[in-house]
Amino acid sequence: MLDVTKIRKDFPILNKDDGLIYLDSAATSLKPKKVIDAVLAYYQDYTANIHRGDYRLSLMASELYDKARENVADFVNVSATEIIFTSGSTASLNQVAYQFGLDILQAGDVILTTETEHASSILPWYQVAKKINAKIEYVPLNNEGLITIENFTKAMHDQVKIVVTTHVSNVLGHVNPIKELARITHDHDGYIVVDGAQAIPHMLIDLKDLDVDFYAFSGHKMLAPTGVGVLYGKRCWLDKMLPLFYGGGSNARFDKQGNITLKNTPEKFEAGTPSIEGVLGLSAAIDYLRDIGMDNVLMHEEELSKYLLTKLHELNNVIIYNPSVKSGIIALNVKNIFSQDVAAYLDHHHIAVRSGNHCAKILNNVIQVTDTIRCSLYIYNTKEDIDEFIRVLKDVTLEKCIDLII
Amino acid sequence: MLDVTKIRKDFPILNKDDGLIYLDSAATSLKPKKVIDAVLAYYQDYTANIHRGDYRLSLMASELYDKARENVADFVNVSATEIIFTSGSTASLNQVAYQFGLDILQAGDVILTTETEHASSILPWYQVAKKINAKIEYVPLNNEGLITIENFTKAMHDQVKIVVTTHVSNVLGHVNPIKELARITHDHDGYIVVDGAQAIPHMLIDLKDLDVDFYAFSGHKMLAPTGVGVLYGKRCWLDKMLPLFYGGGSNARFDKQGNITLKNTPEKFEAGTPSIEGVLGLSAAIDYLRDIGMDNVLMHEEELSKYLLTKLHELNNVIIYNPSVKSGIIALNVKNIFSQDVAAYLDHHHIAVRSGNHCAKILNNVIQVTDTIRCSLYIYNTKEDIDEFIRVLKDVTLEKCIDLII
Amino acid sequence: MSEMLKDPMILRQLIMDHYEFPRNHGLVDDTTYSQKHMASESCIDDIVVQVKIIDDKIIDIRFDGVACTISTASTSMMTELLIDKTRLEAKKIIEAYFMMIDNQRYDEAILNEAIAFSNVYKQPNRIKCATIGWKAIKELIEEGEVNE
Amino acid sequence: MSEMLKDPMILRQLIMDHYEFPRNHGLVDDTTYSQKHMASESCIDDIVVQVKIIDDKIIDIRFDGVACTISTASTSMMTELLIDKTRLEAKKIIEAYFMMIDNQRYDEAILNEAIAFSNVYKQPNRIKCATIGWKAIKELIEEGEVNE
Ligand SMILES: Cc1ncc(COP(=O)(O)O)c(C=O)c1O
Ligand SMILES: Cc1ncc(COP(=O)(O)O)c(C=O)c1O
Repeated sequence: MLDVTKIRKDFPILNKDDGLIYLDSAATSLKPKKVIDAVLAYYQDYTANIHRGDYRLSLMASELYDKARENVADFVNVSATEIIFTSGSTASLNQVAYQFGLDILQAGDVILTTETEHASSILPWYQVAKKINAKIEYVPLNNEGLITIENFTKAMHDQVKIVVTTHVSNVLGHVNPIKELARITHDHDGYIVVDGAQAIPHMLIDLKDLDVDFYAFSGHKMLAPTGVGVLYGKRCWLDKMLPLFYGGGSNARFDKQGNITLKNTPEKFEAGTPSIEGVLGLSAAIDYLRDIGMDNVLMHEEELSKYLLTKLHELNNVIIYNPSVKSGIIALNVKNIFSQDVAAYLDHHHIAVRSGNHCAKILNNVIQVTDTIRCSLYIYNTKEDIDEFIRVLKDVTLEKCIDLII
Repeated sequence: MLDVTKIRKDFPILNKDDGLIYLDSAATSLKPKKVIDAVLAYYQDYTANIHRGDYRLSLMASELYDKARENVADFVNVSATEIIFTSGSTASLNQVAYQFGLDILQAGDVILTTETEHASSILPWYQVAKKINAKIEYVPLNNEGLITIENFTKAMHDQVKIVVTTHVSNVLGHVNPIKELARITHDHDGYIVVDGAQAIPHMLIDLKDLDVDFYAFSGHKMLAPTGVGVLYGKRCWLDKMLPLFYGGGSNARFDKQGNITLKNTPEKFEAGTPSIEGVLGLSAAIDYLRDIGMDNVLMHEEELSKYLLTKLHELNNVIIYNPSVKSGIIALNVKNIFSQDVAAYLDHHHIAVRSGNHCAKILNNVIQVTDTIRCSLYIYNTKEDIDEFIRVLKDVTLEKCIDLII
Repeated sequence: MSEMLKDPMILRQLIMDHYEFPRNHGLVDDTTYSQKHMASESCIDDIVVQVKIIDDKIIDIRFDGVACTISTASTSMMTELLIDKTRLEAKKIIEAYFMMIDNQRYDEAILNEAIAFSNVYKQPNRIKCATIGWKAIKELIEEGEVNE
Repeated sequence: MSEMLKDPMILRQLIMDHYEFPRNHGLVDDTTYSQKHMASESCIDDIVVQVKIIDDKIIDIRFDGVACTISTASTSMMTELLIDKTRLEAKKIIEAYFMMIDNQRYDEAILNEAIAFSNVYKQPNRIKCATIGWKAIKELIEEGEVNE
């Protein structure tokens, strides 16, 4: 079990007396002291650029950076040479599309994806498809927006070269059966690229077991700083891939004639000064999550989610779009009030949720609504947070929303 | 005048009793409390993703982010719509090469550059040249590695479409006459892309006055966090350019058929969650530098640089590669001792310098040496720092270097 | 009227009415209209405003899109206020509206019902909503001038 | 000899000698050699090591490149130590060398002069220098085994 009271003490932003109820962790998570301290230590104790050993500070920073890579690799059960640090999921996913996808796809090939994808997952592939004249196809979702193995199997065929899918949808919170999808994809000699931005923070992910080809995630949704993310790729593909960026640190040498000797994977992908404190913060976040135990994280969220759904069902002014969800992402609307008006009303009561289409702009084809309120939970949320959320939701009317501004 | 004693108090890392003498600011700068506090404030007071106004924290973060853009724009005297936040100079420079260069260059066109370029400035253009069959030409440098207007004018011709040059060389510290280079380039209907990574931290840059087409710099070399940088581009070019990354936040809408409506410049270039605290830290760094006054920064460094050169000239075991330099970057070697051995010896005396080829790997054609010691100065350095550096340099012998390890 | 508009109950009803029955709603397929698509940064409001101006006079305004109560009502009121005005008159009204939103002194008289939004400045997160339609018409009028 | 190798003066001279007159220096253009390019992450040391192995025996080692005193001397000593050894013997010596660098117990006797680097662990920033040539030969030997 997870000790929420203790956890909340670790988050400075939750220990002010403004009564913040933060239900928007799917957008970005709050940061615990351990992560903040890791960033501070870089500024106060060993500010230096990395991959240099000329003096103690630089050696210290470099060693911590390399250890962070091992820590991340260990967390997702792969080898450190398969972990590339990027500036975030968006950068990771774009890199795969252009540096791998463009390379292996041919005109007429099919990219199979879903309608729940986040813009950062699908838009790069639209570009690739356009350039190379590949086709985009969609796995039909069931009426709750889920990919079923049955539907996936039906959608799969021999022209499918790449499967692009989210692990957990940022709108509907469903967890896709990635291991099975990977197996089916590989059976058809395809590659599978997974957007793990909403999965990694919430459950233990074993990438070796999932056997995916590429996997992307962001630090800032898992307690770490913004500006840092990860691209995992199977070593064999990374070794073949060329980097998107060229510059300092990623080459062993170059000459006037334009000959470049790149370093090995993963260094060859990390041109320029990376987000050093971001990487160190990410490593600290992983330590923090590991201390809590990812099983406990998952259990806590599933329990809260169940509690929230039960309470929501008792309200008759609320529509829930993903009533069967198990994760901490719940999509809803208050009947006859536009989502943004409700969000503003909740904010007035110190409750932070997000309204809108959540960057998954083709999902309205599936759930038949353009905008929702998204409530997303994490380790620091409590049943009291939910009770207050429910109390305010129950009370909200269009009149009250308008009264806030007149 | 600049009050170094007061300034040093602002840098926590300089206020420990380990006697650190940091002479490697060209690699990355130390961070003042003001910047650290800006990062902390994001973690403790308004952790939220940006470009959302659903609740107070997100509105606050978004407003500060937008103000940071205006602050940066103001600092370099351009419009906020011309400032794109990136993950660093390397990302900025690669983006220009692929999204602008690849678009406007044709087979046979010439990219004119120099042999003092940093890998991050020149390597992307090697890729572009290869793809498009363009030619790379080099402006002949004088024997100190300087671009003279005379040489540049001679090297310029009508096939030159793009000029790629550093503003201040990271190895030799020379300040190139960018305004004149831009004028000559434009007279030939060319575009000029400037790597300002080593210029912006040290002098007031007026991009409107310089009239360059693109200009790149990094936060971490100017007192700000790592993982954040800037790409300036003239509005007219940015409006034509397509982004390198696609994803959340940069599009207004998209549909299943792959139609994407991008937002306007600069949002269209900033897909995904950016380095929010990095941008806020960069803005704080600019405030800090503005408070000191960039004229004072420049004067202080020029004074120190002159002092250092005078002292170095008195040593007879030292070779200086850029004796006429005015900026705070000095390249040298101790006779008959490999640069890295000297750097390690200096480190033993708590002096941090960098040895190597400093990612400018074709420069050895010019200065006839593969590796140097680089000493680089900034606002927090003092004459005492230099005195100690000189004292240790004077004493160093190969025997003493070896003795450190036996 | 001005007195009535001090009554919160009346203001609320005005806004509700414009939200539920937006005036000049629905776009026309007519190239004599110029049009502007506004997608606010929050990616949620997404509206299109159309205007037809002849000889310096605003003949018609139309709008449509996905939007919250505040954006819908404020845009609806805007259309009613500006149709049949000259460019100059419209610009004065627009200026007054933005002064009001910015909590500065403004000419109440020319804003009519739109003063329902005079307290929006107290809710910074709704300012974008209350101005999206007004920004669209402002830009359309200004662009129109440049093109002539 | 072992006693002499405790004298810092002697150690220093040994290192200087190997730096100024590196043994087995300069590459050969001979495809019976396998070769490895090592560019350490600090981008400063950049050396190439070549090895010729016949019937499990190291016939020759050569090296060249841009490198500091520590890398040059340690690689030079390595070549002297390993030439004429069998693969197995070489691997034992390499293992002992890395144990020493790691400040663990190791077999002094088989390292001979290379124990000049026994204190490198105290200067973490030189460990890469003291191991770059040794890493190269280690990988060359291991790769050779895999290929057979
Ligand atoms: C002249 C120059 N250009 C570009 C860069 C690359 O900057 P960054 O590593 O921050 O991307 C550097 C930094 O090393 C530099 O000195
Ligand atoms: C499912 C999903 N994928 C990708 C992203 C993009 O992540 P980032 O903005 O950190 O690049 C997000 C975050 O919004 C997301 O929820």
